[in-house]
Amino acid sequence: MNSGAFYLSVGMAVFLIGLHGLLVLQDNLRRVIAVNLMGAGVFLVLVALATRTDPVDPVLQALAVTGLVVAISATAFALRLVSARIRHQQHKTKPDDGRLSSHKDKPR
Amino acid sequence: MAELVLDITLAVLLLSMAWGALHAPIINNGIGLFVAFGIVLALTWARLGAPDLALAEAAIGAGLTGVLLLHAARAIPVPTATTVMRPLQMMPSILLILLVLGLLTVITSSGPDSVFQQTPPLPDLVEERIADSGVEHPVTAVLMNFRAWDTLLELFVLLLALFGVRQLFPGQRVITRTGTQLSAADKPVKVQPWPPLMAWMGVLAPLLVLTGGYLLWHGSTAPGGAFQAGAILAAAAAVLHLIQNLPALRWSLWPVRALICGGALLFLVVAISTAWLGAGWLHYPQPGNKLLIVTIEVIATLSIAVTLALLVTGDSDDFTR
Amino acid sequence: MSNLATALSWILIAAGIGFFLTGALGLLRFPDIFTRLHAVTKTDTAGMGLLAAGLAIQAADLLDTLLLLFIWFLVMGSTSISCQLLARYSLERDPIDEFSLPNEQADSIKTGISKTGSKSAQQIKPTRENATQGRGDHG
Amino acid sequence: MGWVAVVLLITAFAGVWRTAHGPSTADRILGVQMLGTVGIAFLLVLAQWQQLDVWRDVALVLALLASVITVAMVQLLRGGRPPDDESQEGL
Repeated sequence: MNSGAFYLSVGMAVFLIGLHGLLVLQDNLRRVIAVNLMGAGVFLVLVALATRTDPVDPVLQALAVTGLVVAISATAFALRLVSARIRHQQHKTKPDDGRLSSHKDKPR
Repeated sequence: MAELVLDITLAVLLLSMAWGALHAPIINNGIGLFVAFGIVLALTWARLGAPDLALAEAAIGAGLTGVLLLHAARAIPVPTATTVMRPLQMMPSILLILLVLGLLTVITSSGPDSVFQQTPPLPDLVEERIADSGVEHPVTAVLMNFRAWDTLLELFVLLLALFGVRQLFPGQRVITRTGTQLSAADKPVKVQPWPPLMAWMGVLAPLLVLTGGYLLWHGSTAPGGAFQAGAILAAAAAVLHLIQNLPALRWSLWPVRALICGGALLFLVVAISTAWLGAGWLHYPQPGNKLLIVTIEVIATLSIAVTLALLVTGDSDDFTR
Repeated sequence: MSNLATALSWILIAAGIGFFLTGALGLLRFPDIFTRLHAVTKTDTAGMGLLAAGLAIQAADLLDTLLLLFIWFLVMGSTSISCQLLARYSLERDPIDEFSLPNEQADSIKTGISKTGSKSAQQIKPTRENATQGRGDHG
Repeated sequence: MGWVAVVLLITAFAGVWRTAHGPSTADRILGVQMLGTVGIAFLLVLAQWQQLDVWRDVALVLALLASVITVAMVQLLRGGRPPDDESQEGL
């Protein structure tokens, strides 16, 4: 078993840990981390495959570099969605601090 | 022998941190472990001989992701203390994972025609054509010339993500009887940074900018390039923004908008004009392709840096003034 | 490279690794954040310096040596600054409580005179004042 | 030289443990900081081992970014939640 095959299986393991977390966890922040871990697993597989040829495969490495930047922009968006959702829930549960929805509580 | 032990140690580190980042009982521990996972991942890229990726991971995975996650964790008022497992979903998820695992094993380890026995044709092609590409480093050649489409579309992905984030921002505004304002909980608390921090940033910020420029310039012959340099500059901008040493990067400032859109637009203009006047989409003209690539890379670096910095810090200042 | 230089470089590298190991031990075993900060930041700086020196002997190239030296300076600055910042942060969050300390130490903080370790007590006092000041600023 | 790298990685476990177990936020940042330093040392050793200068550049970037993380995290946390949340973090 050469190191390429070894890291290929490590990458698959990281991907599966992420997948398991995504399916099982309920906390949104952790789900975002889980998706990121799945991405890391995919990059590991790509780079492990890149070591097949002797000067390592530049195409797969370039793909992984591109993927990394896409992953962080997607993460930023996802995290913003998470905090927007939480803010939304807060507004629904706390209607009595001068917010728009507070007119329901006023005595008529 | 040493290599085998090294591989096993790295694998144990990676797997334990991945598990811990998801299942640590306290979310802050999970975030800390994920940042640490980024650092160890950079070491793994180094072990696997992928310097471009190691540079990018050191800048993005270790630096920017941590700041992003911490921002998000701060926005969540009550720290979510436990990982709730849904018992009914445990079984299907384990079954699904076993299925995926089985499939992957079948794909990767089936005797003579496993993926490790096949030799991919692309590396030879890259080696053959690299003399015509205008740069000497193969990964940069792939990113900026052979697969320039990927890079072009990626700049648009960054732009899309930023637009998405900006769309979500108005949610912060709360309409009250006196008018539109931020709710007290959302208003960022401005803390005066400590003097040693300011002094150290005075040393660190020029070094970051210098290193970014070095990586950008180095990128044509050695590992480095637009993404790595952009990520480092973004980290510098984000942390300077954090200690209020930089005038706030705001979407409403036209240079910011120009820089953000500039990278993608310039690339698009080059793509269209090569299709119209030249040999085809993103086939650079033979003499002068180096100049073209360097120009695109410089603009793309600035664009990536500003976009990432805005994504990380968020332009909440838009609403505070 | 002469035998002596090789031996020296390996001795330096081994010493550096030793410092890293003690730092790791301190990080694991020390009782509170301040002692852990002390253990990790100091030993890491020393270990990195020794390791870089050992590697510089083996590299035997001026540019590489300069880069190693530069990285060491960077690590030194980074660890010492972060030690300072983290200590201030923990003091600000959780100021050292007179009642949580052993009696002797608490007395020495109050009066400024220590029976056992005068130096450590004097070090605690000014930082604590800074911390409380800092709290007043933003709170 | 390979064994030096292995020993360095083993010391990294201490940083991981501290990051995973807290008990305070400063401890976690300290763990990450320690991991960063170990990573830099690992990359320098790797550069000498494989005779590749690239890893020194990566080590330089990691050194810069590890410093940035600590500074950013401390500053972010100071402007963050009120201190009473900290009490829930003990393990």
